[in-house]
Amino acid sequence: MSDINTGMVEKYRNNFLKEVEANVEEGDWVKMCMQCGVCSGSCPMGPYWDHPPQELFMMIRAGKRDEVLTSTSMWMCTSCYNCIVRCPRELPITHIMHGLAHYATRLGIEPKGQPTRQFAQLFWDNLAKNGRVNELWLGVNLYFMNGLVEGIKVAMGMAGIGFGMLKAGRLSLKELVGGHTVKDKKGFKAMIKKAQELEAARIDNAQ
Amino acid sequence: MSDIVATNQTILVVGGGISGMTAALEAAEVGKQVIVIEKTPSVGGRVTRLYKYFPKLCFPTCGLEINQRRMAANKNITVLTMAEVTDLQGEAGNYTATVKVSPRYVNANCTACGACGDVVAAEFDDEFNYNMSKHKGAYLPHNMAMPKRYVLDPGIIGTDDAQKAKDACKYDAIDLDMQEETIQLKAGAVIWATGWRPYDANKIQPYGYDRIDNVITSVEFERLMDPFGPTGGKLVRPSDGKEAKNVAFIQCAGSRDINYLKHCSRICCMASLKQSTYVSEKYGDDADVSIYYIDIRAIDRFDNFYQKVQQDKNVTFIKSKVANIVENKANGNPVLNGVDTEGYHRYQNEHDLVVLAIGMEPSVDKDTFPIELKVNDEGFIEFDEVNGGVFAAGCSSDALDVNRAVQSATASALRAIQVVNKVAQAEGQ
Amino acid sequence: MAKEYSFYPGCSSQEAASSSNYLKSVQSMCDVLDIKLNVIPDWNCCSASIGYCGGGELPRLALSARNIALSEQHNAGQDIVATCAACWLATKETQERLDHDAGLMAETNEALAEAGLKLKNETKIRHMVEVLIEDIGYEEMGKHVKKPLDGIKIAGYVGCQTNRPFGIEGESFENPKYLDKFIETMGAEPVEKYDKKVSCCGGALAFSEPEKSQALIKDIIEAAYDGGADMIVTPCPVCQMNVEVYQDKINAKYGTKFHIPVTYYSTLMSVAYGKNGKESGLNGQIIKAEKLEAIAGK
Amino acid sequence: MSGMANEMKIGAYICNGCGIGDRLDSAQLESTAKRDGKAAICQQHDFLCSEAGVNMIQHDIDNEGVNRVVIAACSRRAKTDAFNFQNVALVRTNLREGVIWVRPDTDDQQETTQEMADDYIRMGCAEAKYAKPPAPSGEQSVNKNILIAGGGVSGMKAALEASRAGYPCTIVEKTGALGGATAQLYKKIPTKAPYADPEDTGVAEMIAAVEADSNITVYLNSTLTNTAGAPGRFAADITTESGSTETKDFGAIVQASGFSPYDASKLPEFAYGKNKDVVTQMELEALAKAANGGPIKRPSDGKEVSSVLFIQCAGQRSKKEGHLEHCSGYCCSASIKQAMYFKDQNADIETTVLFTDLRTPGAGGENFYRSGQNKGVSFRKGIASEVVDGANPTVKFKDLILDEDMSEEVDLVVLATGMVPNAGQPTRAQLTDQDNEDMASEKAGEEVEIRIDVESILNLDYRQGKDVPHMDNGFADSHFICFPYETQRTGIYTAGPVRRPMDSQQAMEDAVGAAMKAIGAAENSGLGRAQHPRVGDLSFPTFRKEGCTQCKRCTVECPFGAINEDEKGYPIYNESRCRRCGTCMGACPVRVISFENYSIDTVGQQLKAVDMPDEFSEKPRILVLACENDAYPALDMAAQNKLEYSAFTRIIPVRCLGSVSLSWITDSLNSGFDGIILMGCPSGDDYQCHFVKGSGTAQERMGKVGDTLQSLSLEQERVQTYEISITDIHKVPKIINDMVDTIEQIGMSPFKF
Repeated sequence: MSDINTGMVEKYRNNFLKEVEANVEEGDWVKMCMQCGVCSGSCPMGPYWDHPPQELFMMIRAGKRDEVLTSTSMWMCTSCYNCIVRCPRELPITHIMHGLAHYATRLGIEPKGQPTRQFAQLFWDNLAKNGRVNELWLGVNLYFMNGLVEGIKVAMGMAGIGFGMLKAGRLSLKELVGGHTVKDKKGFKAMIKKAQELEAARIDNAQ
Repeated sequence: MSDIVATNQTILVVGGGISGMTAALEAAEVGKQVIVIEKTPSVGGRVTRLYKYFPKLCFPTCGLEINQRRMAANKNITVLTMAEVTDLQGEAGNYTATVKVSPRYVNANCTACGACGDVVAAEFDDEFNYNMSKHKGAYLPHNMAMPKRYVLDPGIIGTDDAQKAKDACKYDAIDLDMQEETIQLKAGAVIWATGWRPYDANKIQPYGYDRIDNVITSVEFERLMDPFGPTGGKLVRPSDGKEAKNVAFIQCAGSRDINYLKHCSRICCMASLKQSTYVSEKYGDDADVSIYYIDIRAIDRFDNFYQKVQQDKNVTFIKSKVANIVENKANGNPVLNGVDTEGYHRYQNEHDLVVLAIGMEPSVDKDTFPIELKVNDEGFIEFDEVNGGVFAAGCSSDALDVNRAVQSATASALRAIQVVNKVAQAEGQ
Repeated sequence: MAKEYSFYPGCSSQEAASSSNYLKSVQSMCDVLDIKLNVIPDWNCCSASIGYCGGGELPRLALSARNIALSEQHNAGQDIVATCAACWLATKETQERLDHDAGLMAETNEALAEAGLKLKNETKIRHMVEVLIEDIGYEEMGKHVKKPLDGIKIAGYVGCQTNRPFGIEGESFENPKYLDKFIETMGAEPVEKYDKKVSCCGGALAFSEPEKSQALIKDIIEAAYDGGADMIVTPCPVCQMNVEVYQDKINAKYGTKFHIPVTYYSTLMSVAYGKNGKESGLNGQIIKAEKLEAIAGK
Repeated sequence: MSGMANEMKIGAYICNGCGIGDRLDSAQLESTAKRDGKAAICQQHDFLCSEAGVNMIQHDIDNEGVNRVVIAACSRRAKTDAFNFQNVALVRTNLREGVIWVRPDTDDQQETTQEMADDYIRMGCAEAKYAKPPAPSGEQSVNKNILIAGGGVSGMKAALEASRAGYPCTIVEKTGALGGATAQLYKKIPTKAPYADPEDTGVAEMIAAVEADSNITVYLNSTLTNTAGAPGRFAADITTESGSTETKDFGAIVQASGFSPYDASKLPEFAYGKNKDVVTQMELEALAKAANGGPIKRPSDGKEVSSVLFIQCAGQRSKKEGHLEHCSGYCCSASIKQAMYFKDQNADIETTVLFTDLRTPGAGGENFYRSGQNKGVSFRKGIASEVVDGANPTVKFKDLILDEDMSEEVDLVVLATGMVPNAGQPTRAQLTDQDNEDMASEKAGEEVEIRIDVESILNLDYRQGKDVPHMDNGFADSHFICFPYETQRTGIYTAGPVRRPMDSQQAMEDAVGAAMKAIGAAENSGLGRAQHPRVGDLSFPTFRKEGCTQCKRCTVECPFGAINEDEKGYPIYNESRCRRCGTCMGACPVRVISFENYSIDTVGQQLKAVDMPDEFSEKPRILVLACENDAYPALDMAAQNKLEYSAFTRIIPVRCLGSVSLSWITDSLNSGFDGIILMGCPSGDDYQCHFVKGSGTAQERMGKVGDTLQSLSLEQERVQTYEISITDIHKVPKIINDMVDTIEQIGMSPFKF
């Protein structure tokens, strides 16, 4: 357990709901759930969730902190927004799922090998580097995220698609070096840094 | 119409459903002059379209018979059908209502002998049956219609049918020249009893009411049970007339949902519990009913009825707001997707027929009342001083079951009487 | 006079990126409809809906805020228009969130100040299809058709993010009809009751959870074939890519024989407006849209 | 006029409209009316319900001394506004719905159809001959004073509203203060938009308003020790704690006796009584009142409560011995409100509501639920199994969502126990078997005092019991959905939680309606008019004393407890308590009870007037006695839809099947009827009889018909009783036709003379 995680446990003791309300994106909506389950039933990845959203909300209220934060469930979110538009209480469920995932990551207790977690981090790192996404590097990093051997296997499997894209002019090897970028990279990075600092300060940083 | 006597001591009842009838009767039976304004061609309102009442499973027309007899016997009550209040001015003890009366094309001579109906041909959507069937161009709204007088559909005016109907009538009861009339009525107090309407099921898009034939509403389901209804009392589904034995009821269809109606409509749980017995009534042990719910709101002694239905092994309760419905194109069955939240069980259930326990919304849109009233977000009239001598009765005041609506209407009658008694006192009568 | 908009193309529409063909066809379409797109100078990625892991809330808001601020600075008075569903959604969500949360708005501006920018947050954020429906109109769109797409049956696959949570004004989340109307307006035939019209293709999870996503994609394609479709059309780059590029993989796994082209609405319009295959981005198809090519080639 | 009314003069008027004239030989009908019916005047008209037709009749009433009017036209349910004559006995002979609409228009059917019509003319005239125009007895006059039993918010509201309409009210309150249960609350559930926060109870203002109203008299520390009389002339003994009694007269009564909280000591599993920190909702109100906006302290050690758990449905919605079967309706909202007592004072206090179905209906309810969630009240769907005693109580429960057994240790547990109505004593008929056994063993055959632990509320001087009969779960309610205030005691209306579980706001609204009903009863009974369902009926029962055997059947069987007995055991009818159903008439073995226009003769002479073909004519006769409220309308509607039934049928509507005298059955069998069908309303728990038990009583009585049939050596199938609802439109013709088939099989009655 990371220090920040221990700090949070310390700070909120038995009240995980309060911790979520204070630290998770849109977390103060959790209490408004009335357990109808329409979100759980609406999710395209539903069958793969150990705990669907409405159950996660109940678990939060029941103080099941570890089970929630280490869950792979919210990483299954495809951001299809079915749950949001159908929720009779207008809970921003998609955002709460993202928020829980992010919070778990912040605490360092997220499920490490979860592929979407890895991809999501890659995506952020990729865009944060130049301000724009470099699709080629994103793909390369993705395929090799589980190590070289695994990566080659995956890459071979995806080669057909890659060639297709190349042929159709929708992927360029030029992106390997340089590639698209914002011009004001310095300003961009400073902005991101500032935003991260502000958020860290606001979200109760126990460190 | 000019012969209607209305004064500052008259009580105007807007709406002739069970609430309006009750309020009118209670006031008239203690000697008050009452005028009832009813939009449709007959009084009785929504309850006339119900097969049974919960929790007794008795028949609404039974009480209607009594109330209609009371009304017919009471000379203090004047009923204007096909009439609507378009404007209301004034204050407690002194109101003037503008009432638009649409032509019925049939006058009081009508004996309901039915000769006109026999000779006309064209048919029109029958709103009484939620447009699931047709009525003829000359028709009696339903078996117990009061006034027991035929109506000509405006659609036949100017056609041969109209003339045929007129020629068939031996009693000079058909007047094709009848025109819309606007009249003004004085009143000391007004009882607003315009009731409710089912929420527009088309708006609940995930349930595909507009796309899937075998998804219907609870009010439509009631009509299927009526031997004189669109299916002749057969419990069959719309797409292919197949017997509907495996029936799903979806609670909170429109209710308790900020996207649609944010209030709980109160009646729907009980209505579905009641309707589950219809399936058993028709198919006995072949009945297979599923009720998808958030909370079963069988409040107070209605819970006894809930407990009784729970004992029925052919009825299953699933705590779940159904996520969406798709159609199995091979057999027309609606397929329900969702999660039973009691322990997380994902389901994909196919049924013969799906009944949406449709929510209740006030008949009058929030911003269209003819006079300023305290209306809450949900569109119901709250009891408030600013309403002056206008008193809400029944479902215009909240989502209520029949029993509570009648209770509310009885209360409204007293409030109206207080106003007109004060007028009488001031006028020294 | 041309209608001018502040254009946010997004990462996937960049040169040689996965939906560069989308941009191509949009340009051709706009050319015909006299729409002028002024690119937001130095725009950045919106972080889509997958940046949350590393990004957190405020940094992600700052990304879209920067784009809006740049637009307000350089393309003042013009509505921002995005062609990518994710770009539109992220930007619109940011706008709404900041509108409702003064604290976040202040923090966002604090971050933006580091890049020398300030957000007023008064610009309308729109998707290209909104511009077409609301500013151009179906009638006008139809007037420019030179080569009606006769004899092509098309499944209008709306997908998620152009549809939810905001969607297009006047359309339902479960059964939006605008894409079908586009198809009709261009002279083609839409698939009626296309069941998977608004189903999810897996979005970004197509990368991380390929098998699970491909199962979703399979259903989308299958329903299109069931409806008799010759091709699929979509307003979203992620949808387009996911539905088009994995067909071989799906065939290998499920024994299906999928080979159905997936294009953008703008591709249809460009072709119907008489532009050639290249101008319409048809060369960007991995699965060739032969029927469109035939019309474009005429 | 009044002098002439005694000389009976029948005017029969035959309508030829609506096809009657085309289908029937009206000249023959006219001669039947004159010859067999002894009609002094008989006229035909082509459109009898027209102004001209009505004027023709009125002319005869005004100028020819006609005081018995027979309208031979459509059903008695049609054109009632046209055929509405004052000071005459009116008889409707149904030639349209009763004859031509149920018979095919074919030549071969003409003869039997005409016979049907002729018989109905005879029957109508026979009825007219024995019917008198009803007039009130003058037994009471209008008394506008309303007695209100109970000074809680329901009682006060009833008084304030009735007073505002000009009706003086008297509140009799058992305790030393007004306000009842609501006065014990810290705050109440919100009653206005946005329904977000608890509201002040408003009790103090209400009491002030009552005290300021010169039209309202309040008796505190007082009870009703005897309530005699009837609507319009109730005489109530109001006795104070000190024992002084005052008798006052009232027109009608509102009973607002409220509820008692369920006895939580019946819930040992929740450690109530064992652990001081397990309290009921009512007890929490006291704690909240004591805290008065400050921190709520728990009973055991005065510690400020930092966590509280509410157990919903404690001892409710359960068939377990000692539990309440019903849901009390208000407890979900009450727990939300009480959780807010904590949250509004300190948002950090943990508040959990453990429920199975959260019940907050209507616009206000759902808003309040959301507001509770918004304030951080935690709601969990689960079932509590046990509260473990300890320094802090621990609640063991199954979380139904997480499907897991759990436990929570909290500072305070609140049990949402329900409402037990203060409905007074059950009636004699409602005593348990054990009670009855005890009484029977005491002194067989003699009247014994009903001894029950429960105190009576009204102490009615009624033969059948001291209080309003109880319905489901002991509430003194109506059984009718359309008529929620109709108790089984005329002129007495219950309001508030004694009637149905409800919160204070609903109770007050309920009280306004009850006050309206009481005013109606006071006004109408004063004029001799009946209450629901035969509203306005002026007829009332009288009996021939010389024939009465003091058998008391009428007093026992009256569904409304209307009839008392004098010291010699003769019935006292109490006109204004009577609903005019005629159950007493049906009960009377010696046929001495009658109404002016409804009697043994008005029906008995009709069935005797039927022209009985001989045994060999192949023309059987089927008598149908049909309840006028449901079966008769069903028959009418069958006719309206042109559903045919046998021409051998002769139908007589009755006020209630309970009014059917066995003598009618015997007489009709003796006069040669081949089959008899009785059509009444469904009885049993969900009875539909508007007179509560008329149809049920009738069925019991008909059990004895078997003996009669046996003694006459007739087949049992000849008399059949059916429960008919108004919707049985297709069923009624079938029942009739089936009877004709049965007769065909078993043969004609031998009793034709």
